[in-house]
Amino acid sequence: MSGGRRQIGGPPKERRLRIPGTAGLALEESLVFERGSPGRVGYSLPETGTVPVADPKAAGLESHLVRGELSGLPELTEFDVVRHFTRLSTWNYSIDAGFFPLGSCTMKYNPKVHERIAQMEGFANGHPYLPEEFCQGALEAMYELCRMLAKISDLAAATVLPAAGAHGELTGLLLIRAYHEKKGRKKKKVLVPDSAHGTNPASAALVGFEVVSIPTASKGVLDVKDVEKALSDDVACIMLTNPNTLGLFERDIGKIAKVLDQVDARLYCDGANFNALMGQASMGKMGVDVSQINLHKTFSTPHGGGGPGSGALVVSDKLAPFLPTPIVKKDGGKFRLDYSPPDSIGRVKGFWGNYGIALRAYAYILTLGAEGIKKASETAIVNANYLRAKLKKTYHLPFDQPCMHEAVFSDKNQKDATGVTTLDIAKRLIDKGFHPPTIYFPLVVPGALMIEPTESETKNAIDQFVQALEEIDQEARENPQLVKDAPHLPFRRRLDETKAARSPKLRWEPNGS
Amino acid sequence: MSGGRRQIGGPPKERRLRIPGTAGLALEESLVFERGSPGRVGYSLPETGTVPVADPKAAGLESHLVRGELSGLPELTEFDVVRHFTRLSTWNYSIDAGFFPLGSCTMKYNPKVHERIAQMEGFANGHPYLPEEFCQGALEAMYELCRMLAKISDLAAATVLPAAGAHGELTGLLLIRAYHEKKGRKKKKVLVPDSAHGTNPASAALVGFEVVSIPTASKGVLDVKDVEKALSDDVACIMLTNPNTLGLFERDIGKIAKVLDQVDARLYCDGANFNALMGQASMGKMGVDVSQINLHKTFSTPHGGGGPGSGALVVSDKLAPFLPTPIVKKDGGKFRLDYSPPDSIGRVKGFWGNYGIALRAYAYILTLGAEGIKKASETAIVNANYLRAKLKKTYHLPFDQPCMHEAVFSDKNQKDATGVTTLDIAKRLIDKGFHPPTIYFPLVVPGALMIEPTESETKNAIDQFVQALEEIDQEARENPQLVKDAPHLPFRRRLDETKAARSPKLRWEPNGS
Amino acid sequence: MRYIPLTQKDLSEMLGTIGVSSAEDLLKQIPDELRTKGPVPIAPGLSEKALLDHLAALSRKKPESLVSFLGAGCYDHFVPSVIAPLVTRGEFATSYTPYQPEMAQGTLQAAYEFQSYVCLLTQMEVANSSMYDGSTSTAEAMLMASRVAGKKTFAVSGALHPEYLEVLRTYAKATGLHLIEAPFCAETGRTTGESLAAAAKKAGSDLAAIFVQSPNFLGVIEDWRVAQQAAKDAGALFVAVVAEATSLGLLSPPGAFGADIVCGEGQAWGLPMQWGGPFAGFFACQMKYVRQMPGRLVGETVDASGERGFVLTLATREQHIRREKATSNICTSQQLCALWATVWLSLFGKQGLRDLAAENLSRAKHLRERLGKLPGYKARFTAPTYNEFVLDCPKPAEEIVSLLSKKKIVPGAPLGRFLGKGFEKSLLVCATEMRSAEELKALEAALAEVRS
Amino acid sequence: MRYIPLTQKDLSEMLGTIGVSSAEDLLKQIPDELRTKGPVPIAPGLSEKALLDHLAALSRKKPESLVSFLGAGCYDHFVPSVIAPLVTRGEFATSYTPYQPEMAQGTLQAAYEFQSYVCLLTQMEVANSSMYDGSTSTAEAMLMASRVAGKKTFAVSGALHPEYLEVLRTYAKATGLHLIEAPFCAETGRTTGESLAAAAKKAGSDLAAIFVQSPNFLGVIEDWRVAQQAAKDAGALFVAVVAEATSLGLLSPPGAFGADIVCGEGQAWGLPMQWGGPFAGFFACQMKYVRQMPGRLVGETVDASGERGFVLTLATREQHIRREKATSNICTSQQLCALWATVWLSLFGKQGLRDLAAENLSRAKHLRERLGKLPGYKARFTAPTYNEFVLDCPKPAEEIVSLLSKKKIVPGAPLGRFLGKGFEKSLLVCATEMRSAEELKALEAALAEVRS
Ligand SMILES: Cc1ncc(COP(=O)(O)O)c(C=O)c1O
Ligand SMILES: Cc1ncc(COP(=O)(O)O)c(C=O)c1O
Repeated sequence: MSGGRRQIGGPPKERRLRIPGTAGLALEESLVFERGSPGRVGYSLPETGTVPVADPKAAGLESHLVRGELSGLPELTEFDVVRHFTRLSTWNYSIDAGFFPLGSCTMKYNPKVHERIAQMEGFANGHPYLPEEFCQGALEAMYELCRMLAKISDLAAATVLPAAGAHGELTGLLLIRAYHEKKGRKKKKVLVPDSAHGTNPASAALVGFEVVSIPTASKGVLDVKDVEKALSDDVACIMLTNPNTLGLFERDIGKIAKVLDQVDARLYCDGANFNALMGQASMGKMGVDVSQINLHKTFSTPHGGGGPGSGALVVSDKLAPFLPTPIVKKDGGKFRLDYSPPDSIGRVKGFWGNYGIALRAYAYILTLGAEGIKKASETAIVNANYLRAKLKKTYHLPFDQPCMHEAVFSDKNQKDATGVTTLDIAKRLIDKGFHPPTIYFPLVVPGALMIEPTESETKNAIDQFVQALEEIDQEARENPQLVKDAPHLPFRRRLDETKAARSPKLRWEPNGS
Repeated sequence: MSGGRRQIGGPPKERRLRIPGTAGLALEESLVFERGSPGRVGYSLPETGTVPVADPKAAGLESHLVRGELSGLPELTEFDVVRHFTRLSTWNYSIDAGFFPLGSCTMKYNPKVHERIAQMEGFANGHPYLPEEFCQGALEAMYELCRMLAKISDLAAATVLPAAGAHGELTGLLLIRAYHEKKGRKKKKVLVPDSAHGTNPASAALVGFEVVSIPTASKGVLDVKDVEKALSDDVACIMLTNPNTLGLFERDIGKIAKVLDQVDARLYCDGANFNALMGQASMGKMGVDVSQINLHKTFSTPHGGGGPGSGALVVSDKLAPFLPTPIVKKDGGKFRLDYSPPDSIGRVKGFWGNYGIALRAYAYILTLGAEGIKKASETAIVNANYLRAKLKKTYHLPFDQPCMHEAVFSDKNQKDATGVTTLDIAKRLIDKGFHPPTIYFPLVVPGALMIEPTESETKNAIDQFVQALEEIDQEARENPQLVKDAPHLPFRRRLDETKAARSPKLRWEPNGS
Repeated sequence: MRYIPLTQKDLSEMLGTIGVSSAEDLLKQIPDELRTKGPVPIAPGLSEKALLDHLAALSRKKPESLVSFLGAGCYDHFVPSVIAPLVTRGEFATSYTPYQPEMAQGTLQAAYEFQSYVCLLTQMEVANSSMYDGSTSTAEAMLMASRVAGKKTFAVSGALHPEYLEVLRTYAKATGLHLIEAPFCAETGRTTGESLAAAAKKAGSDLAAIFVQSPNFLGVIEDWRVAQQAAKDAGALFVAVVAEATSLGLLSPPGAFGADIVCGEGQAWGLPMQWGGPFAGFFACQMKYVRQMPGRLVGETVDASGERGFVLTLATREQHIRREKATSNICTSQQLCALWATVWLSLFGKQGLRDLAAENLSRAKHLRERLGKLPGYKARFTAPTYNEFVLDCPKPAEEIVSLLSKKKIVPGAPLGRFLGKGFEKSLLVCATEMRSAEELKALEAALAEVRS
Repeated sequence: MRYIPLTQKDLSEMLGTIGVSSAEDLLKQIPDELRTKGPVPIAPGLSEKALLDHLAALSRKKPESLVSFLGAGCYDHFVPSVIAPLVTRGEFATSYTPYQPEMAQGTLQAAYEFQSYVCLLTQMEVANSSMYDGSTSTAEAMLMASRVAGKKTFAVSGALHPEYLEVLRTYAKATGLHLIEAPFCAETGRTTGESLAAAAKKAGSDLAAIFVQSPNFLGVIEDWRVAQQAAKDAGALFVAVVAEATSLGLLSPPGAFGADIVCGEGQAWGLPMQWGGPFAGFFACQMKYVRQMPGRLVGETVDASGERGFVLTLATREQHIRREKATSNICTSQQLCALWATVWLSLFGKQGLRDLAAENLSRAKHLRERLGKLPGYKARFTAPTYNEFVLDCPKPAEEIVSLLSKKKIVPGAPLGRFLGKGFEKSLLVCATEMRSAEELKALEAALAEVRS
């Protein structure tokens, strides 16, 4: 097969697979504020003139409250807008375009049918304060989703109100606090392993807990002894990610739950990596009290370049009474929202959460069904282990053992020998046509490359990706500068992040720039 | 403003405007047949198993009529398919992405709302043989569209059955033939100006007419005298493009119609360029008997990379009785299809023509309304003349006079001085981020560059385009090889068309390639 | 106007550059007596909401809850939701015919894939990148066969889709060709060898080709071998017509029986019915005829760097090069519809096409058996069918349709309009994979009910 | 399974490379006692058609013909059809948070544009790239104001959206902050200077900030100058809340009155109501507080060739760098919703925002006057309103709602649930540009009819 002659640096002599990255034409585009011309319009208002246009001042509004000209806003036609955002979009890489193995992000296929469903009139145009009789369809979907999430995790109940994973963490911690308060206790500490995602300590601190860090043991997982060591009456809970951010199953989790029970500390499980567990392991049996499940990861809702997501919570019966409002209930075939359950922590977000996202997850679960759920997690695990087995020949694998849904490598082999770092490798992957993995996380692995292929990817895609990384290793040895100067191909070369932080320019100014 | 540092050949020293073309990352993708793996599925069948699966042989089918394995067909997941076609799409340039001044093609903005309308259930899922009571909405749209097309052209009636411009031409010629036959005549000749689009002589020949070519006079339009010269009793009609393919209004058209009348020859007007006329000139007053109006040009339906289109016909009352079947009628508030009007030429296409395309055109006309129609044609004319006035300083303009919706230049200035040809200029425009104009057409201008900006483009876009052409002129003088080797930036460089034609490979083969 | 960018300021600058004082000056090119005076006599423009409200109201005149058993050349197959977002991407939908291949490799490769799919499914050597629809594709086959054979008469099965026949007649009349109909067998519904031979005989030495469609308009699967033999015996070309393209998933392809040309309609490959269009006509033939083919052809080549790429090729057949000597006048065709079908075919693939066709055959067979047993009703023809069949009813079919309309069931197409005398009580009933077991039962019950 | 590519052949090759004999071997990492035994207790997977049928049935439970006058934080504005095809392009929808800026310039530039729009419309110096929604944005404003001021008590207008207030209470309780409500004036519906001053006084020296929303939950336009003055007098920060973002097209921006923080909900910028989410919260403040801001910030920079480009910046505020010392725990936010709003704002632009706001104000004013004149009904508050207002009815509002439901009219939100005693007969009625003159009349007639 012919091999990407137009790749900077050239293809290796005997390339077995064709790597996607090559050179192409891109189109420049200004800021939207730099486009347009006074008098252009891109909108139409329905039925103007049917009601007399009120002068706001005549309507009783004080003149200092009436706005002057909206200076700085652009004036564009609809076509201007189409072309502007079409061009912008072409500067993005996406799952639809290629392999996107960001570790811990579960970039799986986002079925297009979900977008069609979300655009159905009864979902797109529903108002959360409609009389209950008109909400039956929307509530049924929410109710059923909660029911299925509880079933899949093997816990007692669920809510889909939190807006994202971190919001779910915060909400989960409030449930734990409420649980303790109900028992008249004010516990202060939360145990957080050093491999945890940044949102874990941040969420704990946000709601006023003191964070106690626990080290990752030599096998890459938590040792129940280290938990015991940190335990005291003042511990409200542990926040344990399972599988953890090294892609490993926390084997001691059951034991940890029991140990915690001794001081009535609860087990918060960061469920961002639930894709590896669904259908395979029971959170109930693990002793989990609450876990946020990122619907925008495991349940395939599109990540949208940074949200919206949904940080659904599944909870044990211990914590169920404290779930946030409103709670969807089914009474004699009718669905309703309970706005004031007695022990609830109250409201954590407006209306019904990110309903449109929950809806997509509902559709996804209905499509997968019992078998699909199991097949998805199993495939994700096979894919990750296949990648692990192939790549460890070239890249350093700090914890050399079977993994769950992802594997964490490091730049040790390359850095020592050639000076090429994880950042360089990541940037060079861009030239090869791949999104880089998550880098420099988890912090416990210096120069980490955290790779999660998900079940959506084919063997062939993984083979290509591994080959690309092998080529980069080769390049690092033969021509390290090529790698250090990467990326060469995309619309923009390596961006100066230091400059951005040092003299922040965070907005367009009418008379600036 | 900073200037496209990554353009091959580099930007000129004092670039006034930023030209869009620059280098970017592209992704390779194999043929769909080279993807996939046995056992993968991308489909789901509804309710399988509810009806016993019949063995075709048991169902009485002779075994030689039952197909064996479908060898060669791919097996893919839905995600495979998404990624495949997403990547393919990124290799295309489009109106949504940038300026697309193909002359005679009227590449105007295609409003997105039309796609939403076409997807409405009652339009997407309508079957043409439904009982009339269920067709009322669909027929109303068709009826109203025909009515408005007739009004806008100032003729008697319209049909939207032909599938494209060329199909409209063919149908129009059949009307003319039927008209003459009704009068007991068998006329053999069709007059076609030498500047006509290739479909004109091809359509005439297809239905058995003899094509008589008429030269373009020195002012770029037809001279009534040349028509008179070619006239005889045997002439069935003339096919006159107005505005013609040089972008000029055929001033003598009224006179020509009168001259033709002397032998009862009819006036076919190729209305592909109707965008320049709508709301400005009356086909009725011109004496037009029939004209195809490419809805996929003037009325903004997306061109789709080569169709589907719709070659609606507008006709005078002389030709109306011969229109093809079915004909939409309104009787006492109810709409119906007439399948057997007595003098009809019969059917030219299955069902109701390209209904979905006609529907989009209907929506477009409703949106523009009386004022919008006029404003669109006027703006198209201003844009073309502005481009003409600016560009003629650098490029040779064979007919130097005000134009209608497009202007035709040539490579004379460049070719003589530098050897750089129209083809080279076109290819170099790709590097600058623009779609090239129509080239080497019309044939009456050697090395033609036929440029139609349409009303959708802004002054700024035209300024950028003119500047790009000026830069190319400069490059041709300073570094002609740079232009001759263009394009440099897109995913594929200049393609070998000779090889393709000499040893045609027109399909993928299971065991070939 | 939200689609037009010209502002007052731009306008005056631009007029200055042009050297005129108003846009009206530019319009002086048009003789005054030809100008449109005053406003165009249509309504003022609508806001987008008013537009959507109006069109939604029209759309709703077809009740969403209709259960339809219509087929007859336009089939209700499941359309996976993933297709529309891909095909309507601006890159595909808002590009032109790929005259500049370096900027259109997406369209070109997809067209090449469509050509390849058509070849694989029909088992033919070459296919073009789309035709207007099945009817015009069949007409182009007639024109091409006439060119290839140098003859002017055609023996055409009477079980061709009546609208295809009408289009053939229109084109034949215009081009001086002659059609001789070979009637189908009143018992089996097939076009027999005898019938074809008799028609061929009538044509005599001017016979260019024989046209047979399978499944034919009656839903009956024809025997390609019979058509092949008849053509061979008569020394004519064999043109096979396929109006229900999903049938190729289960039925032997005409290419396996020596067809010279295979033409037809690709709508069944997942294109929404859209009141009958736009669809994707297809056209395939043997390689030796390639230079006589109508329509656009995409071929493989290499670029200046030696990379594989695709271009429009063999353009010397076409109108823009050959003008009056072209093989066809086609320019704009149905590329986006062909792309739609290509995506659909890629989703279904090898196994899906098979499964889908089996499901269609099974549902229609089941329904045919059930309805045929209803008192007063009878399946009219005996030969095997694919996904539709002719049902004779105890009452005029038009009457049955209007009775069932009240229940929002459309039981099929009344055949009187198409086939005339003797078919006034016949319905053409189609059951694709879309008709659920429940709906099949509902039809059965409704037909039983209206019997009396 | 149409989403999962693994085939038997691939699987066995891959297991071979891994060096295990079955996938089950890999699952041995999980202690046996924690495994899910047997199938997951949910239904088997659905075909796409069955899925669509099911969800369409649920969707239809909300009648399409409903005419609703609900607002109250979730507004029915016209959504131009052009937005969805742009925003749902895979490039935008299926990309991740832009951690690799060279592959995400599209998302980044659009986010920068969103930040700029928020700044322009609120007249603030800096804005982030989105928050979960208006309620959590307001809660984050409280947390930030506490950090900036080093204090823990807040004077909050009682006319804030009740759900925002609830979220504030949840967060305040968790973080040890205190809220003091400043009641609105029973006559005008505004939060008076006296009321704010009284609340501030209660807080004493621990007062961190004053929160006022305009238009407030009663639809009433507050006087920013009063809030500004109250904050100044109390030495507190001034936090302005905007829940109906289109109002900024006509109303003076809080930034013009020295607001320290402006937070709110961008749903009104063209986001579909979607039963209340996902929406686009926004958050703006003065530049001097930038390092205390929550959420993601996009900044301009240059690439290695000197070209302008955009990156996520000032990440040292964030959880992934600062962990427990971060300014907020936000990671995934609502980027695609912010993009949606950005496209909407670009379509409407300078003139459109103005016209739209004028139309909203006018329709609601007209309706308020008409309904206020109906016997038994009365507009409750006297201060000027934007696009909604409180209407006192002759009967319990819940009863009116259920009577009008039969006519498929939803006259507004009954306020008893939100504001308690004294509001049982009050409706919050909203009339955006979407409510036609005919619909306004229908509401008037229906209300008149149910009076008795
Ligand atoms: C392990 C882990 N926990 C928590 C989160 C936070 O989820 P979100 O980004 O939805 O707030 C993430 C996501 O990046 C994660 O990977
Ligand atoms: C002047 C002219 N006539 C006729 C046609 C043929 O129209 P169509 O491509 O729709 O068949 C074209 C389109 O290219 C044209 O430009």
